Amino acid sequence: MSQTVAAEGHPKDDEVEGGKTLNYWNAKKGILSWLLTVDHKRIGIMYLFSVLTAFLAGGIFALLLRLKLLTGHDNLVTAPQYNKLFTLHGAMMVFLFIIPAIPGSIANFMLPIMLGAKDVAFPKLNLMSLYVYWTGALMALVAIVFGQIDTGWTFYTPYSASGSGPVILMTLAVFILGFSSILTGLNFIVTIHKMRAPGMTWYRLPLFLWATYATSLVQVLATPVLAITLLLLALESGFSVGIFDPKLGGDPVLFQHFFWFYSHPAVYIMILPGMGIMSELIAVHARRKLFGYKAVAFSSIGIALIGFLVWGHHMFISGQSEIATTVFSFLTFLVAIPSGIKVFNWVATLWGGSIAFTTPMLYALSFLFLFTIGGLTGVYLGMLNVDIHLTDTYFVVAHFHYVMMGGTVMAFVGGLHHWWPKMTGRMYNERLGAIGCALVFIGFNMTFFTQFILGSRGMPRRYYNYLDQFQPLHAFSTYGSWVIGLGFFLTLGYLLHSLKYGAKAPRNPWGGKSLEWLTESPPITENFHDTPVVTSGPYDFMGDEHGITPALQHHPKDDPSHTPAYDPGHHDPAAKTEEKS
Amino acid sequence: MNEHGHIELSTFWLPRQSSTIAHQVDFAWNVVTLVSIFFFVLVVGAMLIFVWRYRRRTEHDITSTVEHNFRLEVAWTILPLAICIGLFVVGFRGYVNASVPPGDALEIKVVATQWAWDFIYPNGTKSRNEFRMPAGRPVKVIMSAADTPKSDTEVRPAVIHSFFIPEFRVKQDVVPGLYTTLWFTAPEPLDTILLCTEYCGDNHSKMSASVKVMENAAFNEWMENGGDDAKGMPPAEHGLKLYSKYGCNACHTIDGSPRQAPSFKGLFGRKEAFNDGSEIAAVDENYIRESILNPTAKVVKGYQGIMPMFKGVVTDKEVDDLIAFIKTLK
Amino acid sequence: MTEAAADAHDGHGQDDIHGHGDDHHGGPDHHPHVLPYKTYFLVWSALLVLTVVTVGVSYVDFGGANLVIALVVATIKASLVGAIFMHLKYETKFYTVVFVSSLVFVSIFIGITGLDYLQRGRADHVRHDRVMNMLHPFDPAPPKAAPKPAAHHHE
Amino acid sequence: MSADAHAASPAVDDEGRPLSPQYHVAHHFDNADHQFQANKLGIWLFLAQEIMFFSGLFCAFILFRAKYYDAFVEAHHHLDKVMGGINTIVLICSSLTMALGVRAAQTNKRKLGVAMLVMTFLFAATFLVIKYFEYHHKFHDGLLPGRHFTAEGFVHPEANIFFGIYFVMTGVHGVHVIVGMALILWITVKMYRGRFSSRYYAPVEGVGLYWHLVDLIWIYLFPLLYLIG
Repeated sequence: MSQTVAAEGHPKDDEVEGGKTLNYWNAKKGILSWLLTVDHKRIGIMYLFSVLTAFLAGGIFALLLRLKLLTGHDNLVTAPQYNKLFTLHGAMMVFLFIIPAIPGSIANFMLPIMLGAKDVAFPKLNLMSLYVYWTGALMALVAIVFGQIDTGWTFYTPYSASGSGPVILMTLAVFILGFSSILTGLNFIVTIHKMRAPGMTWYRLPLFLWATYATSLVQVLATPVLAITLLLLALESGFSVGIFDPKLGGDPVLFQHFFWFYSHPAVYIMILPGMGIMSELIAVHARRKLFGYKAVAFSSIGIALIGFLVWGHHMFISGQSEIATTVFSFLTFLVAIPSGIKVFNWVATLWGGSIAFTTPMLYALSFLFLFTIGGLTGVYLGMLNVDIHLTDTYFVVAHFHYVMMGGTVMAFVGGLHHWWPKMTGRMYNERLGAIGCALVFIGFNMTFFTQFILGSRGMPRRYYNYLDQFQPLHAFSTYGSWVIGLGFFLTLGYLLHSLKYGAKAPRNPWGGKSLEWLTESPPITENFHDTPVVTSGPYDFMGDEHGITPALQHHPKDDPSHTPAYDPGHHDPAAKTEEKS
Repeated sequence: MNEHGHIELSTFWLPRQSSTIAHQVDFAWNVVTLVSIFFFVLVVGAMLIFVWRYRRRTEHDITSTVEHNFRLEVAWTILPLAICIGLFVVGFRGYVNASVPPGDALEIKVVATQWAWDFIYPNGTKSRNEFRMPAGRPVKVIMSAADTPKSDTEVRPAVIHSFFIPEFRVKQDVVPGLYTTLWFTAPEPLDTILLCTEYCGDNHSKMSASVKVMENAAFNEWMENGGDDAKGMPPAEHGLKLYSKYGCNACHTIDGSPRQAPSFKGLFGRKEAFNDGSEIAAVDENYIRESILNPTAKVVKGYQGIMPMFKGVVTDKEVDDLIAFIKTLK
Repeated sequence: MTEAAADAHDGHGQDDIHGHGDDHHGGPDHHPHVLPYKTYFLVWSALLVLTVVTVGVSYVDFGGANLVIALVVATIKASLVGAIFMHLKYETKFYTVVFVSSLVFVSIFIGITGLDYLQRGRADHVRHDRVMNMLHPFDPAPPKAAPKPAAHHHE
Repeated sequence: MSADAHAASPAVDDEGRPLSPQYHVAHHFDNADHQFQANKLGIWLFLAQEIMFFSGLFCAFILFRAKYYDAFVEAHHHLDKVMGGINTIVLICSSLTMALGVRAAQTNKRKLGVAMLVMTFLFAATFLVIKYFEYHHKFHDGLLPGRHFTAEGFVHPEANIFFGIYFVMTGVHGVHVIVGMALILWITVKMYRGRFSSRYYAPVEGVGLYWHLVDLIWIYLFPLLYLIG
């Protein structure tokens, strides 16, 4: 009855030391045991640390930018410094934070556990992609410190090609970061195909894994194009091979095609994992079977695939042909549908649920609110003639911040709270969590909704000096940025505090049903005492008290005699009696 | 801040409708805004109601196991799809109108450099950072980006700019090696501003031009006079005009505060040291003339030689007037 | 059981207790699928013949068809290598799916980019040929000795 | 283990002791077959990634060819069909030997396997040598990318774009050949030391697939660049 043992989770002898169970955190000691580990959980934690550092740096750049924009006159920094700042903010947030954030940290940690596997398919490759990421980050850092990189994160030629050394270094850094992303995606696809536990059918995958799968597909198929693009750019600025150089008959617009063929799918690399986390948060914290599982699952794949067809909507005014522009506009409207389906299904999942206002749920609700605005303003930009007025203005800036920050970052932080007890074995302070979320939510709307107004009134992006008439709105936006900053610093504070002083986390604080809630908090190195056998879906909240994890009805201390989620014991008389008691 | 003008607003959201296509854009804007409000209220409203109605009461709450509803799911797939296609059509029709200029449009050539707009009118008249056009007559601009001369032998390679007149609702990238076009008709005489919306380097945010829509007759007269409207203007005053016309103000302040270049305040007669080690005891007419026509010859210590060459751009008279203007800045 | 079939099977959400998701070739040990030498040498000689053919036809000018012919021959060769040397013919179909899907994305990439590239300036006829004079885009091309570009605007 | 009967001469460790079917099976895999299948899927995804990597270059080639057709036709006459053709044949042969090398691993024919891999390596080296002479010739004639294009007597100035693409494409492909040679060297040594058998030969299979892809890409490069221009 090994399954029962697994379910009840009696640790084996070799997993106990001095009375207390060994977990991935305390099993090995010393810095080397981290740097040389192949344990996906430890790698995930190191990724988490890295991306949060990048987020902090990028955030500080953002605060500086907003501070300068308090007025449209020369202040705080010079124009060249300002141009450098927004380039760094963009490049860091995109390449060092958002793209690796969820796949690298949360997915890396959770994916094998949710599958019921011991590790990802290629643990060494997993560690390698972390080191590749670090290498790229280091090169980017060098380029930033020693270089005048003011091209914006899009590296448009010919402006970027006229830049020398530092720009080449920066492009190579991003080139390397791209390979880290490719390796991670490849690893996850193979893991999801090959490492699923017995009984873990495709339709029993938690939707977070469907989203991760879709993301990985995009990472593997789109990122190489970025690689070759940046390689060509480096060759262009190094040896002027001429492919993008108008003087020699090359074509700058071709660079934009190359760049956006990756970078538009890349925005789905950024948002899809966030959507996946949303499905988990909503279902678990509403304790309700997710509405339209298959629709949500396949809309992820749909978004990933259609996402490859719409890159040209970044180029409506770039000088590309009117026919291409029209086609791209039409396809762009198609990609809106699957995102809409997801949103409707999430709302429908709230119907008839039992909604707890936990911090993760608050972030999920904020996501719904902000992502809806982000998505709808995307429709404005899909409309040909409206886009012509709005593109390259603050309207676009606001739009992608609503999607990327209101979407991905909200989901990321929400997911972080959701799985924090599992990752660290500690509970954080719920009240502070709620306050932090509220501050971020309010500050975010102050900062970026204002920018919709600025944009539609004609305020161009990437401006150091701006027309005086825009000053009041800019100032308001800046005040908002301070509120966001406050919210995030508070969050950082209580999360770090919880590491030492937080209450011990039970196995299943939220009453979740997917496999990760079956393991210890934090999990043991091998994730499960015995390979679990899956007999039910990830969101099978029965709708009766069986649906609620016993652990929750008792004191929050972990109690192995209770059979948490994913109860294989349903077929097992022994476990039945367990439940009755 | 910007001497080239500002943007008049018509509604809370959008600028004044100063071109004939503006109302089409605003119509599309209003349509999509209505759609957006509808869906936003639908989603967020439902969310809030459910969140309150189904808030957790006990740990034993019994939750729904309904996991799909075919009619509902088809509805919220087909309906948005239909609406989206409708929106596409609205946007597309406006776009077609904005793309195909009438045959009789007045052709004005636009050359964008770092960081100035040059306009070449049919009779060869040129103007810089000042876009003049006749009212009530379709105008077609043919644009391209050009190298910026630094000296007789050196250029700064051309980069991408973007031609944006918010009140006209028109925008188009200006790409090196490519000719791109736009057309628009401004029914009424008015003043507004043209902005660069594609990041083009240090002074991107200063790369604007005033837009002057004139009565047809006045425009033709102005064009015939070779764009010279400085007749009888005192030199120093004309110099002030040129100071902003040629975008000197992007780098040279007149209040003493240094930007990417030395301020003009007290420049005349000042002692300056140069990057090549040499120096001049007192700045005089000849030095200023040389610095305008061939800026990289002598670059003041501590600054980069980023100033474009104005040889062939400014006339001798204009140089004299600029010098007269600088002399007044004590 | 082929991988595709396994997915389909899993797809119906039945319990698939003999776990690890996709395919399971029974025993713990791996049994390779070995091809006879004959097959390899046949493919090899076919490839050589096709190479000679494609070089041969290149001496005849079929105008626009040149590209098509070259690509068709190349594709036949490629499929031979893929099917036999890379064992796609004998493996689970899923590898072929992966392989072909990447080609599909390549064609999307080239196709739609071409839609821009070859259609520019159709709605509005300007001289959408190259700008030959980068200093004065609307003047005729300058004499050979063009000014050399400065390294970077920051130095 | 019924498999013991199957394997003629199973893999051995340094002292020549046969290795069990579990040899080299990582802790998180059930068994050899499970691991083999996972590795293979990984390799195939990597190949897909490689194809996307080259797609950009093919895209640039096709579009510029359409735009500067005459220039490309003029320029491609300056490439050496014969050398290119020989290189194509060399790569095809190397593909054959590689395939046979994999087969040898599958059937526990160690010596044959080593021989085949060595031949593959030599073919690869030949390819690079020929390429070197081609490059040398181009450099000599000033048929170089972009700004460095100094060749005289061209009717169409855009020929420099053709050579830009030619050098980037063949250059990137050449780098892949070099990487391939390193990998071949690695598995040759392992095979020589008897690490592979019908039970465990994933690295040989993987390198083999990679090498065939390098050949595949050349199969397209050759006609596009050398034959039709």
